Amino acid sequence: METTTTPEAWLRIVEAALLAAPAPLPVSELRKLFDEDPGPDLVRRLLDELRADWSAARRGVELVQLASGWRFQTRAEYQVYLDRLKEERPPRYSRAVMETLAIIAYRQPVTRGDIEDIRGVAVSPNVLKTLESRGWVDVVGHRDTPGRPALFATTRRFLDDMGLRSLTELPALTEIEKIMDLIDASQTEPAAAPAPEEEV
Amino acid sequence: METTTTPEAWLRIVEAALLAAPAPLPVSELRKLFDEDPGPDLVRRLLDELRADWSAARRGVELVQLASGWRFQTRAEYQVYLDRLKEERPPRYSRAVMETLAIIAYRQPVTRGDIEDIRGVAVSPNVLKTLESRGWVDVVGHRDTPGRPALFATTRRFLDDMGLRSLTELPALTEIEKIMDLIDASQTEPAAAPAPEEEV
Amino acid sequence: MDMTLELAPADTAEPLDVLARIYGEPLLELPKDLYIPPDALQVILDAFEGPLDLLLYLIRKANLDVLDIPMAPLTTQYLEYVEAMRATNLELAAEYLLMAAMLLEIKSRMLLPRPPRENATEEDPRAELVRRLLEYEQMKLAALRLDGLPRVERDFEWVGVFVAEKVVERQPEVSLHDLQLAWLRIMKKARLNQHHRVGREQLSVREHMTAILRKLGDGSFVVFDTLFDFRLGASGLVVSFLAVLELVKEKLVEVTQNEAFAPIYVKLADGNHDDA
Repeated sequence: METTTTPEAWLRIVEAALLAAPAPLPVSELRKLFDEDPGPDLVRRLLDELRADWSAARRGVELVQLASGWRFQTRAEYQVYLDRLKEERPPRYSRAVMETLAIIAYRQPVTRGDIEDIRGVAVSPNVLKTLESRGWVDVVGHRDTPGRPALFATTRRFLDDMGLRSLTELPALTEIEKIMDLIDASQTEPAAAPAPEEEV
Repeated sequence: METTTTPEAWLRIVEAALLAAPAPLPVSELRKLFDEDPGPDLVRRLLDELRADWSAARRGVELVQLASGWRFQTRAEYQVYLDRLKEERPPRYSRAVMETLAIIAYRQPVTRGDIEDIRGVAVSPNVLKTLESRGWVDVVGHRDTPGRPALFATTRRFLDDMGLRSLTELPALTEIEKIMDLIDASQTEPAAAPAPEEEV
Repeated sequence: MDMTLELAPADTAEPLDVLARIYGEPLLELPKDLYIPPDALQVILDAFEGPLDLLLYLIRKANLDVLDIPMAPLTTQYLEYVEAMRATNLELAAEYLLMAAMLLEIKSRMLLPRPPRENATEEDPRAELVRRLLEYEQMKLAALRLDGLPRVERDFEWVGVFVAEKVVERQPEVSLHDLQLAWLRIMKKARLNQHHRVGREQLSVREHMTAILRKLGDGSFVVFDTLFDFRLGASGLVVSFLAVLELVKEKLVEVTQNEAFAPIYVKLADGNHDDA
């Protein structure tokens, strides 16, 4: 590489410089790499070639041109994988979101009013928006009652994300209720009267 | 890429992760990239393949295995070019610093007193501070003697920065015998007869 | 061992023969013994890492048998030297003085007559100094080799490409267990625990209700028969049918038939569709 530096060798040098650079490198900076200044055009040709190479190899990293220069960066579609290496604890949904999701999953289709009846508190629009933007819940119709409230149901995506083939694979409520009974029994509370309006 | 991910696609994902990682990635970390844990062996095979690919392409960047995992780095013969983009030279360490580092590396864990015994001079606090702030040396405990002196050892970062996988890869210590020929010769003389001509 | 044992100070920029100047005259050679002319002191102290380092140099370069240094002149020199050093660098002077004292001690012990038969058991007084010199020598060489290893930022660079991140907040992960816990909480709170009737079958009715609502999503009439997937088998068809009945009961869909045996049409209850 010392004396006769071929175009291929220069390509490798520019590539190494860009891969190791902590910030985008402008063409003016890349020209400094060379023994003799090749001028901006040759550098640009090398950059174009390099970009095409990396693109053709379908790698997870691409060469891009930004206002402040050129840099290698990961492709957006790889983010989902790279995120898995992040140390930070995954965020968690609030109790309200989780309970609303549970109610929609087990009682669908339900209106916001239904959810509020079950939870005993008002449902903030943000809660439903969170679940809708996640793609887990959507409006499948409107109940034919005054105000024509929207009916919420879970989506195919929800099942996919949960690893379920169908809603019937959701954990059976009867099991949960058995646990509940045990808890209640241990608390020696008299079994509460069934809420009369609850009918499926 | 979502549903059927081919080995080639995984290769690209591992590659992207390694190219983008701010620190060496151990196999255990790389396993997290996958939808389902592929176990360590498959990941190692991918790494070997990736290393061979990059090596065969004769790029300015190579995949190396270090103490704390795998990482891409530029090849040493490209440094002469990359240095041209640098604003400042990397620090050059004094003999005091390098000798102290060697003693810590080869004799760890050692106290400051141990280092002073070997070098025959006081160790300036700046020397240890330099090594600690570079992240090459840290305190791993205290010797249970009066004053409870701190015990210094080298860090993983030291091995990474030196391109080593473990302390066993440190250059072997030279067996030094020849230089002491004179002394040896005098020692093999009959010791009982002190040279009478010696002046005091 | 093909390695040359270059023991001269590794980072002395100048060649050794212009190591120092005394009274304007260059100091062409390093001292033959441990005496350091006071004027050259600073330079020599900078060049050597201490008395051990200087001693090693003398062994190698000046071919001096350190164990045969004339001790009386040395002592005199050192006393002068320490006197000269008092003002400037007492700590370093102390180290050189300690070394001189050690050499003197060795010398004196060598001169002591020893009982003829006890040579074997008595340790050579030089052994300790030799051991220290050897160890320091070894570490000096190790330092050189360590310095020769390719090192990040000096000999190579880490690769770290930019991670292109869409500004999307990271989505929380939810497991079925989370869902189950959420439901448990609701029931505990709402005292709904007596409802044993919610089972798998009814859930599947709910699932079909949602599926049918989706099929009717555009608000148009759909032929009743097409709502059923015959691959589901008898029980599946029954569940689908129950779902339609449930939807009718909840006034979510309208079912129409113009005359007996004519096709049955189902559509969302009035205006009950997305106006997309």
